[in-house]
Amino acid sequence: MRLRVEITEAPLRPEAWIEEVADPSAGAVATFVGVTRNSFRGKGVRYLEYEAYRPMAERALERIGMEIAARWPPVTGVAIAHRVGRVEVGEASVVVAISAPHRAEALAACEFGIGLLKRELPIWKREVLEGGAVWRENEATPGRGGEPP
Amino acid sequence: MRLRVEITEAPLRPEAWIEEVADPSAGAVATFVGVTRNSFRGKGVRYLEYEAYRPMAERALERIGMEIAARWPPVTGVAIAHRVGRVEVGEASVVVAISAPHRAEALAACEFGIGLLKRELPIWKREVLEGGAVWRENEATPGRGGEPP
Amino acid sequence: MTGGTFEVLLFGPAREAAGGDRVSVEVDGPATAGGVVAALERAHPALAPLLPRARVAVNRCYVEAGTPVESGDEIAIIPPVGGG
Amino acid sequence: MTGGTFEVLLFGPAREAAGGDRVSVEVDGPATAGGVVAALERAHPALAPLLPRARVAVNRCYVEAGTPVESGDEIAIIPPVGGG
Repeated sequence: MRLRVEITEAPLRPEAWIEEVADPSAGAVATFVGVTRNSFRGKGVRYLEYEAYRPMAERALERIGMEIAARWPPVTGVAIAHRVGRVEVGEASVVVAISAPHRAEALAACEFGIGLLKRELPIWKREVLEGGAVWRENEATPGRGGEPP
Repeated sequence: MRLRVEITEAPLRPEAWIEEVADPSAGAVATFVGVTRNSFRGKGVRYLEYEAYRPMAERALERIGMEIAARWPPVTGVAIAHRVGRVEVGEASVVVAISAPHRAEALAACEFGIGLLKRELPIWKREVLEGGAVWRENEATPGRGGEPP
Repeated sequence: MTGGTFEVLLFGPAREAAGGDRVSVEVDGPATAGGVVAALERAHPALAPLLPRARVAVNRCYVEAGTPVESGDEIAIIPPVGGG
Repeated sequence: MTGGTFEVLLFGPAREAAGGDRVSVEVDGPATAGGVVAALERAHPALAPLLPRARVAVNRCYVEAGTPVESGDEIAIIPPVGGG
């Protein structure tokens, strides 16, 4: 299985990550792209600032890839990239691309991957609003303190 | 909701369809890309030839978009493209891109869309193998003769 | 609503079996989608093996066997599809 | 395995609350991840409100409170994350 992960300041190009998982035996590529929205619960968002614990985040992305490989052995490729620094409205903050022979495992692995990433990846999001800024955390993790499942 | 569909002879660029569903209130874009594999049950595949009942296929894609809008009202964009004619190994035959405020509805709508497309879209696939060619049909539809659900 | 000559569009394996992308068929009984299929089966034996698993579209929508057809309708035989 | 001085990495809201990306802390009791958190709570009151909901990573892996820590380990406080 191909596995490539990256934490980067550069804008994310989804097509680069789709190409990354290409494989002659893969009939399906499922991709999730997270994009900065212009509002959060009615408040205008100007931009986001992501901060990472970078070496741990890179390792966490690799573990997500290995966990996907263990759960869906047919998967042929996993590519995950997360941006750090300032991300404007409409820009991608995360791309998860999965290739597999058939669509069911590609789609399921993609959904699993983004869910695990949101719980485990040591990255923090500062939402800069029209009047102030807040640390915006992901929805509560079901209490697990340990390793990624 | 943005809706764009296309049946085309031209190579599909997934990024063009991801851009098509961009929306300032969309935080998630889920994409499925179907790609020509190099083998089917152990037999080498040289290339595929897709044939469409084109006006009906365009209408069917629009209906899939409308069905998605009805089931997931938050969805902000649906773009579906299917290629016809000769498609080489590694090239995309279909792209389904869905944008929505949150990931759950984008991923669910994408999975639903590609499933409905495989059952309903009047397109036929000729698989050109190392020694011959066959019409390859999708897995059996649970017996429904009528309209898309 | 009874009888008449209908043109039927053929695609994929049906087009190949018939050796052409459309056929004409004379319907004697009730002019319904099912009546067209029954007439095709008699008049074009090459198509017969495909018809039990095919759907019928009238004016670009899938229809049930009982749906009436009229002169001028766009009728098509839809063998099991393979898109995606 | 008991006591010692540990450096702890801080990120996001913890970094902001402490006014810096690392702090030193003296651990008197058992040298575990939980012992480090308890010592931080006493020595850096600005961090106290964040600690109950934070996880601890040792050498870039999440650990439980009972996990031993040693001099030279890379210890980090991981407030609730916001990636994606």
